[in-house]
Amino acid sequence: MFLTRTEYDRGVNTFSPEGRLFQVEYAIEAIKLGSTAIGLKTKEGVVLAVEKRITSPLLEPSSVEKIMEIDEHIGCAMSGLIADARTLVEHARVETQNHRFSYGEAMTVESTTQALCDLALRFGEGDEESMSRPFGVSLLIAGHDENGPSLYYTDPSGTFWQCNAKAIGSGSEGADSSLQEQYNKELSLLEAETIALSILKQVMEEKVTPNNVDIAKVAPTYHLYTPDEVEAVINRL
Amino acid sequence: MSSIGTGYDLSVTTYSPDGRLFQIEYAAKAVDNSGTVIGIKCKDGIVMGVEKLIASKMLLAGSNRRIHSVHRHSGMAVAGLAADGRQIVTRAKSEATNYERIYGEPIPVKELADRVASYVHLCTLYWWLRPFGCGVLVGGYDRDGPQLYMVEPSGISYRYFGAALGKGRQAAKTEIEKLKLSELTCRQGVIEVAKIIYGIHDEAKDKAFELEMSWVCEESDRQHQKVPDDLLEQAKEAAKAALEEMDAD
Amino acid sequence: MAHDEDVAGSERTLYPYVTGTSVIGIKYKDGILMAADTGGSYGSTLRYKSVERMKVIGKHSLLGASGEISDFQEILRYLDELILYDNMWDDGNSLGPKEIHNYLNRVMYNRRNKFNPLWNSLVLGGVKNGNKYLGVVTMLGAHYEDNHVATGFGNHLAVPILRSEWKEGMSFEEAVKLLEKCLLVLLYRDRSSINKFQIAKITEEGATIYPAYSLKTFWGFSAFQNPGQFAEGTW
Amino acid sequence: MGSRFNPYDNNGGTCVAIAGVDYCVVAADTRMSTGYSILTRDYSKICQLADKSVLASSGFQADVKALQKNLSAKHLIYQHQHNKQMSCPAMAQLLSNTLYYKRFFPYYAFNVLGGLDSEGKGCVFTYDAVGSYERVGYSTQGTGSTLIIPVLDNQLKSPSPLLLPAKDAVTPLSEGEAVDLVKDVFASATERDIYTGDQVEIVIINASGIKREYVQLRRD
Amino acid sequence: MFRNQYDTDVTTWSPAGRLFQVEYAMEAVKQGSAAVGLRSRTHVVLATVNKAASDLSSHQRKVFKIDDHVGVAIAGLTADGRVLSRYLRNECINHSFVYEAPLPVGRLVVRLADKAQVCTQRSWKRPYGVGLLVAGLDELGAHLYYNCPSGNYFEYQAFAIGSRSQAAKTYLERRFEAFDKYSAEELIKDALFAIKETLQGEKLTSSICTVAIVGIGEPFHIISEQAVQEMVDALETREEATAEQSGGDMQDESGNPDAAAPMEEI
Amino acid sequence: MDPLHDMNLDAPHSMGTTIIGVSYDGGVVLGADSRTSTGMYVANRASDKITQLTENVYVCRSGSAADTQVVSDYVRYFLHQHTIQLGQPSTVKVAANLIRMLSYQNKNMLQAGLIVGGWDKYDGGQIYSVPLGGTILKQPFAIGGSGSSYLYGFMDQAWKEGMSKDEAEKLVVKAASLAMARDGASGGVIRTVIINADGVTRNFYPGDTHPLWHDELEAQNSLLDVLSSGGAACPEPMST
Repeated sequence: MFLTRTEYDRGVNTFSPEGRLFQVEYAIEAIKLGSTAIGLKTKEGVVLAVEKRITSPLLEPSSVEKIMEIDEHIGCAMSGLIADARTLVEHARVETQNHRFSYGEAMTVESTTQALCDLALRFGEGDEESMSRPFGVSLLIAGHDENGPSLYYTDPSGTFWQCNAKAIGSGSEGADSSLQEQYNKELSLLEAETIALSILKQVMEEKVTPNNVDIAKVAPTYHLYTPDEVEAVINRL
Repeated sequence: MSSIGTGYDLSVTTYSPDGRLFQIEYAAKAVDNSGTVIGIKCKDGIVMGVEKLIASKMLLAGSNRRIHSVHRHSGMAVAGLAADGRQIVTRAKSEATNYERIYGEPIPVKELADRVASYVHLCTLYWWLRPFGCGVLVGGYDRDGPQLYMVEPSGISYRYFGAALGKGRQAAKTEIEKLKLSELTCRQGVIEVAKIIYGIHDEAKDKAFELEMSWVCEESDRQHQKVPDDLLEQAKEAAKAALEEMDAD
Repeated sequence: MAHDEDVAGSERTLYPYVTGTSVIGIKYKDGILMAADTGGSYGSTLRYKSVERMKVIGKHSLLGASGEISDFQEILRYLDELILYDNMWDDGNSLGPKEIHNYLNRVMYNRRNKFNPLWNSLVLGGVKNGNKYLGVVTMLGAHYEDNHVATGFGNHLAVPILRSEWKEGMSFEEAVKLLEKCLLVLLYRDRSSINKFQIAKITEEGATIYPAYSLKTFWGFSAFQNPGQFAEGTW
Repeated sequence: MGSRFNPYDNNGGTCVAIAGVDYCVVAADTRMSTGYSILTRDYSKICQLADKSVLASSGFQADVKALQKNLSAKHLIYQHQHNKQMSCPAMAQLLSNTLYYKRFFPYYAFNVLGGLDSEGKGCVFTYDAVGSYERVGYSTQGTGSTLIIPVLDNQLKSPSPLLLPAKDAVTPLSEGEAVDLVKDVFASATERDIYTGDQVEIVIINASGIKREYVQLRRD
Repeated sequence: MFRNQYDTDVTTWSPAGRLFQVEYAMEAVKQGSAAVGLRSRTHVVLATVNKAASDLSSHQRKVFKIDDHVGVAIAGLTADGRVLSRYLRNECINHSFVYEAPLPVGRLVVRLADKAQVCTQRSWKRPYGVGLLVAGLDELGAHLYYNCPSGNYFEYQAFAIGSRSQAAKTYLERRFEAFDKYSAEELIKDALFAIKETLQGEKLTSSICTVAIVGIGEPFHIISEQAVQEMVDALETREEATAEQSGGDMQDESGNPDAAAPMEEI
Repeated sequence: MDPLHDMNLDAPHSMGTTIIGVSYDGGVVLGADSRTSTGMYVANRASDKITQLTENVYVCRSGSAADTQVVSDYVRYFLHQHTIQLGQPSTVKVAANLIRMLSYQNKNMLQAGLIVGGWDKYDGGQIYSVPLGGTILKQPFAIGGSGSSYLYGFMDQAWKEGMSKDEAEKLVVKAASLAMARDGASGGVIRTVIINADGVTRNFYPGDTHPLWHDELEAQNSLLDVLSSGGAACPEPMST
């Protein structure tokens, strides 16, 4: 089977005999190497938590941004090729602002996610401005709109799912099963923070500190936790 | 086909050492595997018929045409990949309307066939395209009378008294040669073409088929049209009767 | 100032050369009737006398035009192509009068947006699936439907007659008489009108454009023969 | 001969909209004229753009129609993209942008947009031809507007926009009273404005949906 | 298993006159979860299977409204399906902008097919990896088309695509001759039965299927989950009554239908 | 400058013109005067306003000399290409349509009123009129140019269905001379071109051979001849 793969896995445009596009599937693989990110949706709002992987003590921890604001009501956590994510987030920021300009209202979370995915799949279709490889990044998009809080998950193929709770990145398998066990729809925001961080703690190799994790919430506006606020959550563990 | 696998047959822009363009020959294979398409020039017009193979019994009759009008006075029958054929038809339509827009009179059939042929030929000149996997018959009636052309994947186009493409082309050609085309009216021609198509269809081996026919003749006021339903039915009946007669022999 | 130049450049002075005058259209029992003369004026010269200003469009529509004849011919070329493509589908669908009217609205409006208008007022009549349709498009792209319409001079001279005499469900004979009444008034009072008319009809069965003919005119008023008799000092 | 090409015409007509606590009334006459001719007596100037927004426009008919079609198409795309109907305030912003986009070759269209906002309250937005707009309690546009606006001002007494805190712009009338007022102002405008008449089309939007009614006006 | 050297490029013909890349793209359709379509003279019903990736997440949309008179159901690469849906929507909007009339379904489908064909003839493109069932209404009544990656399109009385669609096809083939006169309700019922065939014993619930309908006097819309559940329930009580009828002639064409596609297909 | 005698020599060459096309049984006759003016000045008194487009199609030009020449040049070039492409002579209809296309598409830039005439094996002799603005109309006969204003009535009266070739040519020459007698912008010689199944014949009628019309006189070498001939009564000196 491996042999057949090598035949068809070079170009984004080449189908395998089974009708698969391996380049896209490989991009999905890239996520499994990324740092772990977790998102939980509660009635009060959505919580995002990520591991930052501070590779050197010389690194300024706050400069590693793995949770970013898209609009005041939408934030997103990422895993995979972070540079790719920045392109996507930039695109989403433009889209949400355009929407505000055109309609004088906030863009819904689903539409924002859809807009992101439309950019994500603009590869290999062969049109003028298309890119020659898929984005190697997954996103957890947390937001709050007229339909209440919501959490979306996107992958490099440009597909997205609405989730109650989801983990991405290298620790996602373990984290996902922990989420399955611990999640219920009645969670408070506070409980969700605790669960997110405790699961992150399980899958991280090093000890959790305010420096190597980031937490953000959208409830109903985006807020990235200060080190003190993170500390407070750590202390609750 | 001794050169298969030598690497000289992977691109239209590569000649093999003996000077052949295998990609064009391969594309022609797609035409050869298709349902049979027949066109004849009768004394008062052109008749075209297609053996349209049916993949599923849930398909609706009359869908997925293989014969298309390309202008008021001419039409096109496609053998091979139907999707490729539609692309050629689209081009032919725009060539025909372009011509009329500029010159103020309908495009002569010869000119139409020439333009279609050079479009087909164009796709054999670039590595980033592939030759069309279809051959087409162009039938039309202009001020110089009825004319029938056949355009092959290579971009060659000749005028014919009778032409056939697809699986049953050899048998069909033999049958056409037996006809006295210069004495045949289109009304009779329709029946003859139906007989030939029914005759060469191998019921044991092939899928079911639908007979699709068009004509452009005095009777259709020199307009390219589907053969009227009653005549088509009549032709089918005659063809089936002829088959039974043969079986009885 | 660049801006000034732009304005000067875009506001080209355009005017029509060979023109046709009014077209009148009315609904009647079985469909639509349309009438126009066959004159083509060149300034004030009545240069052409056999210009057909009404044409059949596809299976269900009839188009009449006043204004610049070359632009009308251009519109006919567009429509010819449109209908040809529609027919080549040969799938049982066909463009009806409403669709054609809307298409023409777009064409006229787009051209005025480019400051390059098609100098015509068009009357589009038709019948499809039992629905009668009668509409007008002006050279700026304004458009509307009504039971009776007229373009150009007809707007002033024919419409008042139509308003008072048109009624729902007129027979063919009544409708033709009404149209002829309008045509005669136009002939008397529109100087670019000529006494050579065509009437066209469209019903569910199809369109007919009748051959051109002339109408008898009336000059028998005694005041005409002797204008000064009862009006001292008249010219 | 040699006349300069003028891409505009004014086809006349009057539009009125009144917002109440839980309804909005939008009305316009159905006459379409050019110069001293009436082209047709039955042309609707009112276009329903979304389930809770209705646009009435007078001015140059071709521009009005183009504008309405443009907005309808944009609304369709909005629905495809966002899976919901556009709200009236969102439509108001879109209309403003659409008009301003043609700032240098404007749509010759005078619009009032009426509907319900996300809280179900009536809203009226009134525009100039190049997109300047304002949310108000009532408005009128078109050839008869100068005749109508003093009556509305007198009857409805809009709170000053300078008041702090801002007062709600909705009118105190009940739905029925608002409809009657609309009928009255159109009957009056028809007396004095040659471009207004024939028939008035009244659209009423409230929580239960959209209703339409017609009242005959003078035809001279 | 090396196939050959002729199958990595859309612009290369094999010696037998085949286009392997196009054929592989057709395989992508089979990897997606099933979609079925049924047509009567007045109505078309689309139904799809959609399974959520996990308990905590939603499923992908497989049915898209194109215009009031057209909708599609897709199987294969969702991303391609979305691109094509957007194309179809644009075509409809443009047409109605010019003519203020709906675009006839058959003509819409041909434009789609022509767009798909272009991708099979340019070296820098790839065929679309998605199959679309297009349901629509025009002057001539209701239509059901299947558009496939090769640029072919077919008009059907009833059809099924996607993984394990063969079972549904077999079911439909037994019954399609009667569909022409069916009412909307009867069509939906048979659509649900056909969907059930593809589930291989798994229980049919409204949460794993989407049903949509378009017909005379009925603009295209997706039927609410609740309404579908009611129909499913009604179906089951009736089915219990006539339990034994399901035949054993369901053979599956795809070798290993359970092999999860690593890339997200629906 | 004295406005009465402003010759306006800088004005573009224009052909205040008389052009005529008449179809008869079996072919067409085209005719034209030969005057080209620059303002009030006659820039060319023997120009040829009947231009060949193909073997079998000619065009009569009126309006701006430059514009009509460019239009004919383009059309001649297009038709040449078209003839080669088709392998047979182009029809009159095609030629007329190309003329129309250029006139119509550039109507704002061109001053060109043209009459296309010719013969082809499908439709025989045909006359197409393409006036300013780019309308195209097939007509049994057509007139154009400034001189045509003087001809409407005459042609309406004199043209008959089914004329012979000679009758048709006579009509053309007569009409042209009538117009030249009244239109200051037309003058010089009359040229005709006859096109039919047998080919093309060009005829030339010098300025001194035209028929005389109302208030015109027989040409003389000199007053001296008039006197010496004694034919006309020599007036007596006026006695004041």
